Amino acid sequence: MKTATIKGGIEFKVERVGGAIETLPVPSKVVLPLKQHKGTACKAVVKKGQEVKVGELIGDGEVPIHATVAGKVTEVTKRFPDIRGGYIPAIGIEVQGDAWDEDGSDLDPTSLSSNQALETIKKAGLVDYNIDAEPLAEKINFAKTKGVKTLVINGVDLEPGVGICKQLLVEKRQEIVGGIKVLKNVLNITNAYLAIESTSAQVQATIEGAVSGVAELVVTSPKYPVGLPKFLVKAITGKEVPSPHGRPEDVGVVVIGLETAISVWDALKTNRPPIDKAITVYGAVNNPKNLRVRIGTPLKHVLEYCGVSAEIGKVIVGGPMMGLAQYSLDIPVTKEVNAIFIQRESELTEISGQKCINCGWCVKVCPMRLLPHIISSYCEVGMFEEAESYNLSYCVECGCCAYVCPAKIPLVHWIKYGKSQIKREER
Amino acid sequence: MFKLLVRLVGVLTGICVVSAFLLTFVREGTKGQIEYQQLKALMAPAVKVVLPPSDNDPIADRVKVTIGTGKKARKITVFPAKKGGKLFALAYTASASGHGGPVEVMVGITVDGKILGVKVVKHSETPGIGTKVTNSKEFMSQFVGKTWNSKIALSNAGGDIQAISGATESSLAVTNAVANAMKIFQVVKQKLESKLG
Amino acid sequence: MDTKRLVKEFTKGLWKEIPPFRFVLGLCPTLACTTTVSDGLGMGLCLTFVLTCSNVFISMLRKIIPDEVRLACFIVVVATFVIIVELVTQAYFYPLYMSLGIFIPLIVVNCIPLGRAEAFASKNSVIYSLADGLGMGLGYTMSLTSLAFFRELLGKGTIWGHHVMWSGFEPLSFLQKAPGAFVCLGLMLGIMNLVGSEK
Amino acid sequence: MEGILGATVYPVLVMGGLAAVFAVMLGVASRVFYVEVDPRIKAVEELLPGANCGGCGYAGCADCAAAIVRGEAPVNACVASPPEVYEKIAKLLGKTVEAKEPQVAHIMCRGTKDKAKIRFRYMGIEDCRAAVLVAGGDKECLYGCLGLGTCVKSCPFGALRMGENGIPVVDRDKCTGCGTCVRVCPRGVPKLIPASQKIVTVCNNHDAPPTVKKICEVGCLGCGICKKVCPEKAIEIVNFLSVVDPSKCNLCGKCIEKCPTGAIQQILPG
Amino acid sequence: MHHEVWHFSDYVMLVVSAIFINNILLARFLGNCPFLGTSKRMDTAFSMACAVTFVLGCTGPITWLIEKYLLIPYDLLYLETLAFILTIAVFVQLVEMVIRKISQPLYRALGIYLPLITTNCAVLGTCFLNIKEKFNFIQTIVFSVASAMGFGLALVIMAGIRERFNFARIPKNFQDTSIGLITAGLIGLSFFAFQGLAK
Repeated sequence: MKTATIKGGIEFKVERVGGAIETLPVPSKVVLPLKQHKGTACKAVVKKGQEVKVGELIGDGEVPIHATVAGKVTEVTKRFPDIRGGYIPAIGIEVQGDAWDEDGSDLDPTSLSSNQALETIKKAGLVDYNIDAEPLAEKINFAKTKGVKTLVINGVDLEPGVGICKQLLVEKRQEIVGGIKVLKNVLNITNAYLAIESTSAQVQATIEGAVSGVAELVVTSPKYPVGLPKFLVKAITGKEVPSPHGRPEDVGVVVIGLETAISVWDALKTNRPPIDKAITVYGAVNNPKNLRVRIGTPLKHVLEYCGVSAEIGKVIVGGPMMGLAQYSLDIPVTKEVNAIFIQRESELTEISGQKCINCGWCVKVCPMRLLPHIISSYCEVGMFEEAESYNLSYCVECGCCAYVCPAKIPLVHWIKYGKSQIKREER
Repeated sequence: MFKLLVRLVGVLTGICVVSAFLLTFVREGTKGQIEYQQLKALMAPAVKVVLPPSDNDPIADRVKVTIGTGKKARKITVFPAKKGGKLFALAYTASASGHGGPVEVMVGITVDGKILGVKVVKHSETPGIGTKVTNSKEFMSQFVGKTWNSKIALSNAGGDIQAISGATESSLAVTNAVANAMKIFQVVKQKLESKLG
Repeated sequence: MDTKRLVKEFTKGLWKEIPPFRFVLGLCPTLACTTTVSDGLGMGLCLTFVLTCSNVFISMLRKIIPDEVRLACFIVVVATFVIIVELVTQAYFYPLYMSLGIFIPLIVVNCIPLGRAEAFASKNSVIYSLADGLGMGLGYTMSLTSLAFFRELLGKGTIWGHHVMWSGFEPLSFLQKAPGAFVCLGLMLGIMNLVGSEK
Repeated sequence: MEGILGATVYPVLVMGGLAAVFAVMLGVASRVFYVEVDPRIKAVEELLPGANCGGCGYAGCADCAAAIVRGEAPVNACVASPPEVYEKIAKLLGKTVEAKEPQVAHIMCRGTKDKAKIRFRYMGIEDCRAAVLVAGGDKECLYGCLGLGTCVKSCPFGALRMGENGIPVVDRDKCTGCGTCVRVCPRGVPKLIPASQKIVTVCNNHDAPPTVKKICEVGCLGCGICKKVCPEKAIEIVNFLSVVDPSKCNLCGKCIEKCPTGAIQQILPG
Repeated sequence: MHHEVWHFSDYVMLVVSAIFINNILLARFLGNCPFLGTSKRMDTAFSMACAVTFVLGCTGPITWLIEKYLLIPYDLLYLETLAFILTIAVFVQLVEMVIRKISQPLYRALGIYLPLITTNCAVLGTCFLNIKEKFNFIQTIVFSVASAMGFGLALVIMAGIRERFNFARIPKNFQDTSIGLITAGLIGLSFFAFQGLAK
């Protein structure tokens, strides 16, 4: 067993949401955006009024989209609110049934060849749930061309409070082990790590026993943002992922999410695309929960189930640190969603407009070891070249600096602004 | 190329030559006055101490005399004090090496060769130790009344000048400087009188 | 000869382009020679003399000086007048010479005579150059004297060596030191900008 | 060689010698180390005061002149020169305003807070360019003015001010048509139009008509009615947005009459 | 400097004194115009510091030689100013020509600051100080370079602070030069602390 940690970062005193993963009842209507991954949108292959079955292909493209319920297509729109704020094409389905028509096959995924497995992964529309929802098949192919030697399964819940990985490690140990075996097979490598956040010694021992012979267990300190691939790679292998645009694959490591490994196992075993997603719903809700949600379920439905009592300030998809605030509760849970965090109205912070007081707290917590206050100050006065000379583009936007800032300066916003302006100037 | 060079050299040299020529005249015109100002700033306080009041301005009436011959020749500025147009005392400086460097003293002497007063004008003795001597009025008053032919030495060298304890080296330097001044008194006086006519 | 222009060239140095406030030039003496009003006035007048004379001579010589040695020639002319000032002050204003010290010879590298030589005298006729030099010089003198006024009044409690502040006034001796000079000039500059911007 | 004239011999010889040596060195060096320079740099340098004050932020007047000629520094970079010098430099470099139809900026959006729908309350930095980073801006319309005044702040001539309803207003007298506002706006809402153009479609939205209907009361639907009614065929529909060609427009005003949302506006009398 | 024989520690003390205690900019008021002009950006300041160090490192000894072998033997001390500034001006112009020819990058980095140095009183001032302090040849070299380094240090410190001015809300009238001067004053004040280093 290895241990790993990062410099900087924040140790949150927030308990991770525990409890078994409940299955959320299927809503009366689901919306399936035709883009639930990093890349270009799919093309709808169904028409309004058409009947679809569970698992039927409804959007074709680099990552195909499948119906997650049985029912009637009520709309095929080009302009549906996206999690990222723009508009994307989406398909609305009125739910008539939620079960598979026939039983899935019961294959032995470990017996599949690398190419067969990849083919299935691609067809099932799997994405890496880790971050950014990268298309998994593409990611594996890329890793192979880079000659990756090490696989890291990221079982660390990135955002404070999110309890999905922690719970999956208890509930889905078999699938995890199977998934790791398959991924190792597909990638044709022998070296694998399973990174988890430190928990009770007993739990750690159980997991270590389960994965022994398949992957080495790495226990990380409970610090945010150790779950970001860049920091995991550094903490486990000691290799520095080149900034600003480097990827773990550049140093021979591929990082894949824990839930992704499970979904790979399930997809190969049953030869079915995934139709649900495990998420944590927490913050200002009556019952913070780990939920298994049918993909396409509107946020409104999820929130109603968990009981939102106080007036909602912000609904944030992802988590409080790096998540995206949503303006519409019609937006559905997609493959990109790991958690929903609800902030109370009273918890919202207004920008103070105060100047930096040079307290240095942001410097202390920055995991990239940057000088956030200087970078953001330069961005504020429009001196982007100077900001870049302090490595503006290295920032991973983890939000630690803005979280600790006593002057309530929106450091990450300034930094994002600076990055966008530099891109604009380059054009 | 050659033409340009001639023009460059011509103009720059011309301006420089004219400038140097002009400045020499200004310099010659102000030379005496500048020297007077410098000496006044430097020597007037000492002259005031070592010479009694006189009718004339000893600084303005200063006379330069040459001591020694050949390589050893050096110029000494002498400040004469007159009463009713008649020379009655003179002052000049002499030096001897001390602890930190040369010590220069101004000595005021009557025409008969009797010391009227002594004052240190330049020294680099250790502050707090050597300066006990250079600032001491009692020490200096020991010289008053000595004549050009009396023995001027510290008590441990057979003289009657009491050194200031803890600062023997500086005491010695001042004493030597005064002795040096008295050694050349006769020559200085003669040359001065011949120059004053 | 245009009298109106002559007046304009003369008066611009007194307010509109007053050095060192308007262009931040000739700062070293401005800071170093303003501990007392007499120093400031003395320095200003020395500079005025050098500036006027060098302006006149450079204007006269402007057609015969080749470009390659332009700077060298200008600087020789300026240096000549600086040395004259140096010798004269030494002979007749010895205390002033002693308190201005190294800054009298340093007039030669003051940006004002050289700058005016380049910018004005080398392009204009003698009479305008004279007016320009005189105006700029007097403007500079005014600046120095006013700065020295505040530094002496507040830093020493005296004006022209006479005590003018009430007894018990504790002088801000900080103003007599180098940092005080910087701060004082900075504040005056800011206040000048304030006055200037209102117009 | 006696007396005062004698005293001048050494100074004259020494200084004259020094000067002669230096002059030869400079003369030779100026030929041996001759470097071709842009004659315009020299010419601009002549115009500058030559005080080498460094006030412009460049190292001396020669450097400043070079920067002006290269176009890195504005014509008025020198802080120590009067405006006449700027004009002379501009003339020298041919940077005078050419004799072409002057342009002015116009804000192509009328979607004030009461007319255009808002998706959420924006709580970030007061700058449009930063605001578009947060879910693409707070308006439903992805083409309209965000109203945080980035163009107002960046206008070098103070020709823009923020109107009461959160849409900037151009002061046409002050606007020089420099295009700074066009460049800084993340959505390209300000556009340069000929100063004489009187009828303009004041909208920037390229969405299809049903979408526009939903999100803005005053946006151009791209319905094409204006195109149909225009007797001079001066109106084109480009990607669901009507564009008026001022060279064909005869100011009949039919398009303004018929426009269902009032997006086409007469901005100048006559 | 009354020691006849100089030990290594004396040279160290000379360097420390020139850089910190009697900093040429902040304590002696020399070289203020380029100080304020070139301290707006760090890279400009650094280049200027390098250029000054190079020029002073050369002209210090050259002027010392001129003093010793031309001016003193012929009793021409009153022409010191003229001879020194002529030497500096010509030297700077020569170096500029040479650098421009042999290396464009070096010229862009250093050469363009050379014209500013002629009018930099820090250079001429240090040459005068070498003579005034009766330094020998080695001491002259050490003192010249150390003084220039002191100049560079102050310049770089100032540039570092001025880069941060961009973040500060400075009243409009005090922006740029005005606040620059006040800052220079405060830096100078902090340099006072080094006076404890000397006996």
